[in-house]
Amino acid sequence: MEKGERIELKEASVNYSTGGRNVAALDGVSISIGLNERVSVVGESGAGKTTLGRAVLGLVRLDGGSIEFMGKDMGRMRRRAILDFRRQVQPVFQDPYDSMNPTQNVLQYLSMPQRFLMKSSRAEMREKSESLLETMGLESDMLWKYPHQLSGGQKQRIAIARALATEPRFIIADEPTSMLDASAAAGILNLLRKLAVERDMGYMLVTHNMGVAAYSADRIIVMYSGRVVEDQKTESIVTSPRHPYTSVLIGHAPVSAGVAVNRPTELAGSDADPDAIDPWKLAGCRYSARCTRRLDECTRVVPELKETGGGGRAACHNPLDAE
Amino acid sequence: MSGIVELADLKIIFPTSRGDVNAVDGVTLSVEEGSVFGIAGESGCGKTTIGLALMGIIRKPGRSEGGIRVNGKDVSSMKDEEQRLFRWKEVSMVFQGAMNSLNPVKNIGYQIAEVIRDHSQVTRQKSMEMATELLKKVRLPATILDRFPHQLSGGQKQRVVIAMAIALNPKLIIADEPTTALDVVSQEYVLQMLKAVVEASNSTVVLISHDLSLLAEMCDYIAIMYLGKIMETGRAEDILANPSHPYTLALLDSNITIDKRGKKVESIPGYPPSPINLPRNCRFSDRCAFATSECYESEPPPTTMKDGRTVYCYHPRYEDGEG
Amino acid sequence: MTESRSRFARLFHTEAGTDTVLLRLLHSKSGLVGIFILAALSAVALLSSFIAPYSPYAIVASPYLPPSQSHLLGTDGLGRDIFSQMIYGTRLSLEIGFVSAVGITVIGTVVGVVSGFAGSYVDEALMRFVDVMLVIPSIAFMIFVATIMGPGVVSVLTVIIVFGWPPLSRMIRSQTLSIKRRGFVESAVVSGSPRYYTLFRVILPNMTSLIVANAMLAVIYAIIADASLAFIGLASTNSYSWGSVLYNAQIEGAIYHNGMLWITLPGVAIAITGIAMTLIARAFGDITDPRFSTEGR
Amino acid sequence: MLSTAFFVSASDRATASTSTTSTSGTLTVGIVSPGAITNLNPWLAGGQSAITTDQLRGLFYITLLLQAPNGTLMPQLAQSWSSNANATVYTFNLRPNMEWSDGTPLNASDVVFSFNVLLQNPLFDTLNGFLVASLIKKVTALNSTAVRFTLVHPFSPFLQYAGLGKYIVPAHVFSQVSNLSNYTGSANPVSDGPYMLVNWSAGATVLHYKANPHFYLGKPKIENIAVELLSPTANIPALLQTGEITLAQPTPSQVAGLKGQSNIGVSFSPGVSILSTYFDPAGLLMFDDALYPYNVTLVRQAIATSINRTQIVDLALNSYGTAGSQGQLPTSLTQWIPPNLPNYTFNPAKARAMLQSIGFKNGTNGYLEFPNGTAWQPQIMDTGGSASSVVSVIVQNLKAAGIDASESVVTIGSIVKGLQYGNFDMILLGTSRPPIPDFVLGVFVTNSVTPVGTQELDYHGWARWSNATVWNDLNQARNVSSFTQQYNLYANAQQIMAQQEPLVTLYYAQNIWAYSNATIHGWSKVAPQGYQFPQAPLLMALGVPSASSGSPVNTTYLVIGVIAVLAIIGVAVYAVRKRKG
Amino acid sequence: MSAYGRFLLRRAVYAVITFFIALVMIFIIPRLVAVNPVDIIAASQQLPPSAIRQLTVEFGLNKPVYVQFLLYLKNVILTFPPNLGFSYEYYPISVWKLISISLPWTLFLVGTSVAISAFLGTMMGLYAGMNRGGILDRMMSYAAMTTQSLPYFWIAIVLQILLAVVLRVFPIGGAISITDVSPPYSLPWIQDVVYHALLPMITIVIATTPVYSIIMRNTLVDIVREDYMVAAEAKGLKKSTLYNTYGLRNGILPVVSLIAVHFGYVVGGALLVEIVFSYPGVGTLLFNAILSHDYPLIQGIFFILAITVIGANFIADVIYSYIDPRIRYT
Repeated sequence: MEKGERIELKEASVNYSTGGRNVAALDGVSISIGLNERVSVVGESGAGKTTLGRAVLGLVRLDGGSIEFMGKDMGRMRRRAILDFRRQVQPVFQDPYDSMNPTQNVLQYLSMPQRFLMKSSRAEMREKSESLLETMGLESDMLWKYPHQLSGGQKQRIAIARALATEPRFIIADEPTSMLDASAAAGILNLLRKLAVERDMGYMLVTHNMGVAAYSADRIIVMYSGRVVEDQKTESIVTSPRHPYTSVLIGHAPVSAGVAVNRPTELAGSDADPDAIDPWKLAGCRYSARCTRRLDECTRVVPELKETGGGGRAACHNPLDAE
Repeated sequence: MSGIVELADLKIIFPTSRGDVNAVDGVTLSVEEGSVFGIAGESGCGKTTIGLALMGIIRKPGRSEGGIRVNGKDVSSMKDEEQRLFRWKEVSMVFQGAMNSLNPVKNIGYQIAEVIRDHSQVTRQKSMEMATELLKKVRLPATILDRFPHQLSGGQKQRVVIAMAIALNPKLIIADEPTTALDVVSQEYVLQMLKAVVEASNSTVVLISHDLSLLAEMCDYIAIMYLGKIMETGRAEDILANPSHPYTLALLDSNITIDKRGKKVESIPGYPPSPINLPRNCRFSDRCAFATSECYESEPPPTTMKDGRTVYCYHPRYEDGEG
Repeated sequence: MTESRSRFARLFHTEAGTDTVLLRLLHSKSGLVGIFILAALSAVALLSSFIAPYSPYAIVASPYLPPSQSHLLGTDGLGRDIFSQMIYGTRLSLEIGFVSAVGITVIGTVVGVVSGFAGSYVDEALMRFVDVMLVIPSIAFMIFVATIMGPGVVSVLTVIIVFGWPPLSRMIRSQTLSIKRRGFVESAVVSGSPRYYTLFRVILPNMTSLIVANAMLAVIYAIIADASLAFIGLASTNSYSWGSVLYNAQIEGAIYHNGMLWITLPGVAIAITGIAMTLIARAFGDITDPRFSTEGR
Repeated sequence: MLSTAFFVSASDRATASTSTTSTSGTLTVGIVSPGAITNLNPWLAGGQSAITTDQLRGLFYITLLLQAPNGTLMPQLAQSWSSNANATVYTFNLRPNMEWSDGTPLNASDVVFSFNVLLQNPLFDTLNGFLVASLIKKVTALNSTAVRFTLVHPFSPFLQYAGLGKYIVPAHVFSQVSNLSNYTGSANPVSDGPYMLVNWSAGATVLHYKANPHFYLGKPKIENIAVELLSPTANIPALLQTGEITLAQPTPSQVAGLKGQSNIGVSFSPGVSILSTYFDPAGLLMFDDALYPYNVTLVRQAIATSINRTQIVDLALNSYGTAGSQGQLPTSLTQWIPPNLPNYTFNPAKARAMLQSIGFKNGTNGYLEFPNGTAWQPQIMDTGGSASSVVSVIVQNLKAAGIDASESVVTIGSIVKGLQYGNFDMILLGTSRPPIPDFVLGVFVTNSVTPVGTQELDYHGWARWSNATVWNDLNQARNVSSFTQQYNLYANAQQIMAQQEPLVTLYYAQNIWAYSNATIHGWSKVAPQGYQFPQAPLLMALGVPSASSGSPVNTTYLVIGVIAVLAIIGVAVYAVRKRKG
Repeated sequence: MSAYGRFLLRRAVYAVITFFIALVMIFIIPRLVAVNPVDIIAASQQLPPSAIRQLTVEFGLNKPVYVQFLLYLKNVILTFPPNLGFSYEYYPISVWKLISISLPWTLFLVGTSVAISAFLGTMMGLYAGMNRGGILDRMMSYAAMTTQSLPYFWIAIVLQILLAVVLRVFPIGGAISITDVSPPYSLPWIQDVVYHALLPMITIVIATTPVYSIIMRNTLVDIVREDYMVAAEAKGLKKSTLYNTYGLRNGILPVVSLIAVHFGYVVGGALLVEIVFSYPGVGTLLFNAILSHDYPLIQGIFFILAITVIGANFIADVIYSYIDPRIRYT
C-alpha cells in the first residue's frame, strides 16, 4: 500500500448546539486510517462516533481542523473531486428500514450510484445490480421489489450492495447491525468482512457494541464525549485495555453463557451518580468524574493521546498497566 | 400449579386489514412467586405483548383467548374499576424506553404522587413525602421532584420509573427491556438498582429482554420465544448452558460476544415467516438445521426433560436432559 | 421494530407498491364512494350542455316560477331556468375547484419543497412571507383583491390560488424537512445524486399521497372560496357557478317565491362535492397516515 | 340636497289635519345603508352613505323649498319666492313664527348664516353637487322673514339649487362650533324638521327620533321613529315578515316574493331608485360617443331600437318602474317634456335593417359584422349585482337584433377609467340626478370633444357627445327667468338629444316601500297604492301603529326548540353510555 | 438569557417582522389599482373637478408614493392611537374612530364563539380520541366532513331561515333590537345584545367546533399510542387523571397553536356571518368599505386585523411555551 492512501483527521472538530448549549461532538480528533484497514470506532451515544463517520463522508461541516483523503484536504474539494471521493468511499447507514427510498425499487436504488458516479449505461447498471445481489446472497428477482417488501436483514444487504456498486476502496458502516436481530447481525458482519477481504477493501465500523467491534475489526478506536481515548489493535485492547473507560466497556460487553465474567463492579466515586454527570462541563479529562483511577490533574488537564507501546495510543494521565 | 402468573394456552390476536396477527400464539407458563423469570426472544416474538397482557392491557381491536391469571385473579374477566385497582397495586411495570413512558408535561414529583393518590386516600403532601422516599431508594435526590422528564438523563428516568414501579409494593413487577437504551455504565447502575429494589421488596419479577447475557445474569427461570410461541422454558442456567431447542441453540450461537472474536459466528439462515396466517407446523422448521418431515407436518407438543425444562421440539438437542 | 417506527414506515409504504393509485383507492370503501360521487359530478359537468334543458342565460319563461316538471327548480327573476344554471354551475364550480387546486398544489409544493430543502435564508424569507399570508384573514383579503381586480373567473381564480398555497407550502416544507433527515436522502447524496434529482426524484415522490390528498382538499377550499366571493357579488354573474346561483337566490329573496330548493341546493351541491373530496383525501390518508381513519387498526 | 328628503314633511296642512288621532309607540323603519352613520355634519358626507345620511338628516334639518314629482317647486321653510327679470336677484319669504326644536325662533338670520357657511367653506358647497357659493355675491336678511340673494351673474336654476340643495341650520348652535370641518354632529341636534334625534352616537346602527313639537306644521302624529341601518345583504322580506321592522325598501325581486303575503303591504312612488338598494333613479346605457361605430348616430338609434325597455322594466325591475323617455328627462317631469319626441320603439328587425343600411353585413355566425368584414362584438360593462339582470336582458335583446353583444362585469374603478378615457363600447350606469332639467341634461353634452384615450375633464364628468346647439340652449336657459323661455330652450335640447340618442335612457325605477300590516293597521286605507310623495305627508296621515307591536320572538317555538335540543343531547348521552356499559 | 427567554424573543421578532411585511402589503395593494379613489367618489357623486382636486389634496394623494408610505409608517407606528387617516366614505371621521366603534362587536362575537367552540371541540376531540372508533368519534368525523365542506355563510343563511324566519326563535339580524332604548350596559341591554348575537355565534360554533375536535382527536390518536399513555393505563390511574393530565394536557398543545392560526380564518369567516346577519362588526364595516372603495378604511381594518391576528399568534406562542415544559425549562 502506497504511503498517503489514507484518511487522516487532523484536530477535526464539530460543534452542535442542543437544548441551548454547545456540545463538541468532535473535539480535536486526530486519527489516521489506511484505506485497507478494518477499523472499528466504539463509543456510547453522544461519544461522537457517528459524527466522526459523517464528517469523513463529508456529510457534516467541520468547525475546526481538517480531514484529508489521500493527502487532499476534503474541505477544498471541487465537485468533480467530491464525486471521485464518493466513488472510493461509500457508507452503509445505521437504519436499514430508512436507507432505501420507499418509492424506488431495488434496481433503481442500486443504479443511482452507478448512474451519477460511474456514468454507466442502463444495461450496465442492470447487469451490475444483478451481480451485486448475487454477491450479497440474494435472489435476482429482488430487483423489482420495493423496500416494504423486504426484511431488515435483506435491506441492510441491499444497502451494502449499493455501497459496493462503485467498487469503493473504503466503506464507512455506521451501526449496521444495531437495528437488526442478533441472528441477522452476524450474517451482515460476516458478509462485510468477507467482501473486504476479497476486494482488499478497508472499512470503518461504527458501533456501541464492543463485542461487534472486536468481532469485525483489526483495530479499535474508542471515543468518549467527542474525543478519542484509546486506539489500539483489537487483540491487545481486549486483553489489556489501557484507558479505564475502555476497560469498563470491555467489562460490560456481552459474553457467551458460561464464560466467566469479570465486571468492574464498583463504579467511580461511589456517591457520584453517573447519570447526573455532564462530561462536557468538565475542564480536564471528560471521563474523570466517573473514573476510579482519577488523579488530581485529571480534573484540570486534558490528557493527550500518547503512544502506549505496541502501536497503540491512549489519552489518560493514569493508564492501566499492560498485562 | 400455583404460580403467581399462570398462562394457559394464551393467544393474543390483532386483526388487521391483511389478516389476523397472532402476536401471542398459545403460550402456557407458570411463574413461581419470588423468582425472577426471563422472557427472551427477538423483536416481534410477542414478549412485550405478554408483558402488557399480564396487566390486562390489550389495545382494541386486539383480543385474547385462553387464561391469564395473575396473583390468583383472572385478569381478562375483571371489571373496569377492579382492573384499575389491580394494576400497579398488584402488578407494576418498568417500561421499555423509560424516555417515553413519563408524561412530558408534568414534573416527576407529580407523576409519582399521582400513582399513589389514585390508588389510596392520601393527602397531596403525604404522597409527595412518599415520592421523596421512593426516589431515595433509587438514589435520586429530592431535587428531581421538580424536574420535568426532558431535563433528566436516560438513566435517571429509568430509575424514576423503577421508583414508580415499587411505589405500591406490588407482588409482581414486569420489567420490559429495562436497560436497552442506556449507556453501559448507566445500564450497570440501573440493574444494580433494580436488583436491590427487588430483593428489598420481595417481589416476583418478569424480565423481558432480547439480551441473553442480561437474562443469564438476572434470571432464575427463562422462556425462549419465537413468533408468539415458547420454544423452550426452564431454569436459566440449564437452558443457556445447554440449549435444547435448535432455535435456542442457533440464537446463542449467532449472538456476537466479545469472547467470540476471531471465531466465525453463524447467523440463523432464512427469515422468520409473517405472523399473519402462521403455519400449523413447527414455526422454526424452515430455518432449522435439524428439521425432519414431521416438523413440517404438525406442531410439536411440549416435552418435559429431566432437569424440569419444557421443550417444544421433535428433536431436542440436549439429549442428556431427556427423562 | 418499535411501534413508532412501524407507524412512520407506514406513512410511505403501501401494501403493494406496484398498485396504481386508483386501485388503492378502490380498495377503501370511503375512497370508492368519493370517486363515485366525483365521477357523477364530472359527468354532469362534462355533459352539461346535453343535460341542461335550457341555456342558463336564455329567458325561457315567466319570472319566479315555482319548481315544476318543465322547470325542475323553477325560474329566476328574469325567467331563466334555475336547474340549467345549476347544471352549468357544476361545470364552472368544478373547473374553478380543479384549476385552483392545480395552481395551489404546484405553487405550494414548489415553494414548500424548495424552502425545506434549501434551508437558511431562502427558507427564512419564504416562510416569513408564508407567515404573513397565513396570518392575514384570507377571505377578507380575497374580497379586497377581487374587488380591485373586478368580478370574474380570472380574478376569482387568482385570489383563490394566491391565498390558497401558503398552508400547503407549510405542510410540504415540514414534510420535506423530515424526509430530508431520513437515511435514503443521504443515501442518494452519497450516491452522487445532484440537487435537482434529490429534490424532485427522491424527496418529492415520497409526498405524493400527501400532495394528492391536499389537492383534493384544495378543490373544496376553492369551491367554497368561489362561493364566498360570489356571495359578496364578486363572481362573474355572466357565467354560473354554484356560488353565483346561491348569490342570486339570496338577493332575489328565493324563499319567498321558489321555496327552499333554490337556496339550499347550491349549498348541498358544494357539501356533496366537499364530502366526496374529503372521502378521497381520507382514503389517501388511510394509505399514508392511519390517523385519518376512524376504523381501528 | 341630492336626494329628496325622506318621506317626511309636507306642504299641505289640509291633508295633514285629516288624521287627528294622537299616537304613541314607535314606527320602525329599515334603511339599507352601506355603513353605520358616523357623521351628521350637515355639510359633510362623502361616499355612498351620503345618501342615507341625507335621508336621516332630512328628518331634522330641512330646506327652503320642496319639489313635486312633476318638477314644480313647493314651499317648505320659505312660503314664497321671487326673482328679478334677469335672474340675478332672488328673494325667499319665510313662514312667520317658526321655531327650532329648542324653542328658539327660526328666522332669516338662520338662512343667512347657513349660506354664509357655504361661502366661507367652498368644500362644503361642492360636496353635494349644487354649487352656489361661486354664484352668490351676497346674501342679506331684509327683515326677520325675508332673505335676498344677489348673484354674480344670471342663473335661472338658482331656486332649485339654493332652495332644494341646502339645509337651513340653527345659527345659534353652529355659530358656537369652532371648526365646522371637524364637526360630526351632536347627540341631540336642534331641529327645524318634523323630528328630533334622540341620543345619537357615532356608529350607531339604530337611530331614535322623537316628534318635534315645534315643527312648523305642528307635532307629527307618530311620536317615535326608530331607523335601523340595514346592510345591503339584509333579508328585508324576512324582517318585514317577522315584524322586526315595520317599513322598509325591498328590492323589486324581494317585493315579487312578498306580493303573496297577506300581512305585507307595498307602496311605491316614482322617481326614487330601486334598482340598487341605493339611490339610482334612472338606468342609462352610455355609448362611447367618440368611438366607431358608436359615433354613428344611426348605430346608436339602431341599438336603441333593438332594446326592449318594457321587458327590462318587467323582468329586471319586476315592473316596478317605467320605461325611459328619449328626451333624457324623467317621465314624471311632465311640465318640462315636449310632445312628439322621436321614439325608438322596440323592433329588432328594423334595428337590423338600419344597421345593414349603413353597410353592416350578416356574418357566418348569424351576427352582424362591420362593413369591413371584421367581427363586431360589443361589450356592455356593468358592476355586477342587480345591474347584471338589466344587462342580461339587453344582451338577449341585442342578440335578437343580430348584435353579438356580451356582458363584462368590472369594478367601478374600471368604469370610471372607461368614462374618463373614452375606451369602452357601452356602459350601464345608474344615476341619481335630481330631476332638474339643467342638472339632468347638462351632464351628457360638451362643446368640444376630448380625443379618445385622453382624460376628459369637463364639467360633471365624462361626456364625449358634442353638440353646439344643445350646449348653447342649456347655457341660454340659465340666463332666462321666464318659464316659457326656459321650456323652449330645454324642449329644443331634448328634441336634439332624442334624435341623436347619445345615450339610451332605459328606465326610471320606482321607490318601493313595503310595510308590515302586523304592526301598522290601516296603512292601506290612508296610503293607497300610487300614494305619492310629498302630496300626502305620510307621517301626518298615518294612523296609530298597533300598540301591541310586541316582541318578534315566538316563545312557544323557543320552548319547543330548547326541549328538542335537550332531548337530542339526552338521547346522545344515553346512546354513548349504553354502548360503553 | 434562558432558552425560554430566547424562544420568546425569537417569536416576538418573528411577530414584528410578520407585522412589517403585512404593513407593506396593506399599503401597496390598494395602490396597485390605477384608479384614483377620489375619481370613484366623484363618479358616484358627480363632483366637479375643483372638488376632486380639493379631495386629492385633502387625502394626501398628490404626494409621491414613497412619501405617502413614510407618512403612513409614521402615522401607524409612532402615533397612539394609530393615525390611520380619514375614511373617504365617512369623511371627516377618522378610521380609528370607525374601527373602535365596530371592533368591540366583532371581538365579542368572534371571541365568545372561538372560546365556546374551542372548549366544545377540545372536549369532544378528547373524548373521541380517547375512545377511537366509538360513536362520538364516528359522528364527529362525519359532522366535521360535512361542516368543513359547507360555506360558512350558507350555514348562516339556512340557520337564519330556519330559526329566525320560520321558527322565529331568534332575531334575523342586527346587534340590538331596533326598539330597545335601554341605556348601554344595563341588564336589558346586555340581554338584548346576547340574544342578537346567539344566532351568529351558533353559526360560527357549528362551523368551527369540528375543526378543533378533529385536531384534538388526531393529536390524541398519536398521543394514545405514546408509551406514556400505555404506562398511564398500566398504572391504573383514574379515568379523570387519564383524561386530564395525560390526554388533555398533552393534546392541548397543538390545539393552542392552531387556535391562533385559526383565528385569522375565523375572523374571515365571521365577516361573511356578520354580513348575513347584518352584524355591525368589523366584517360588515370592511364589506361596506370594500363596496365603496374606501381605501384608508380598508387599510385601517387590515392593519387592525393584522395586529389582532399576529398578536393572537404571539400570545398563543407564549401560552404554548408556557404550558409546554419542554420549552419552558431547557
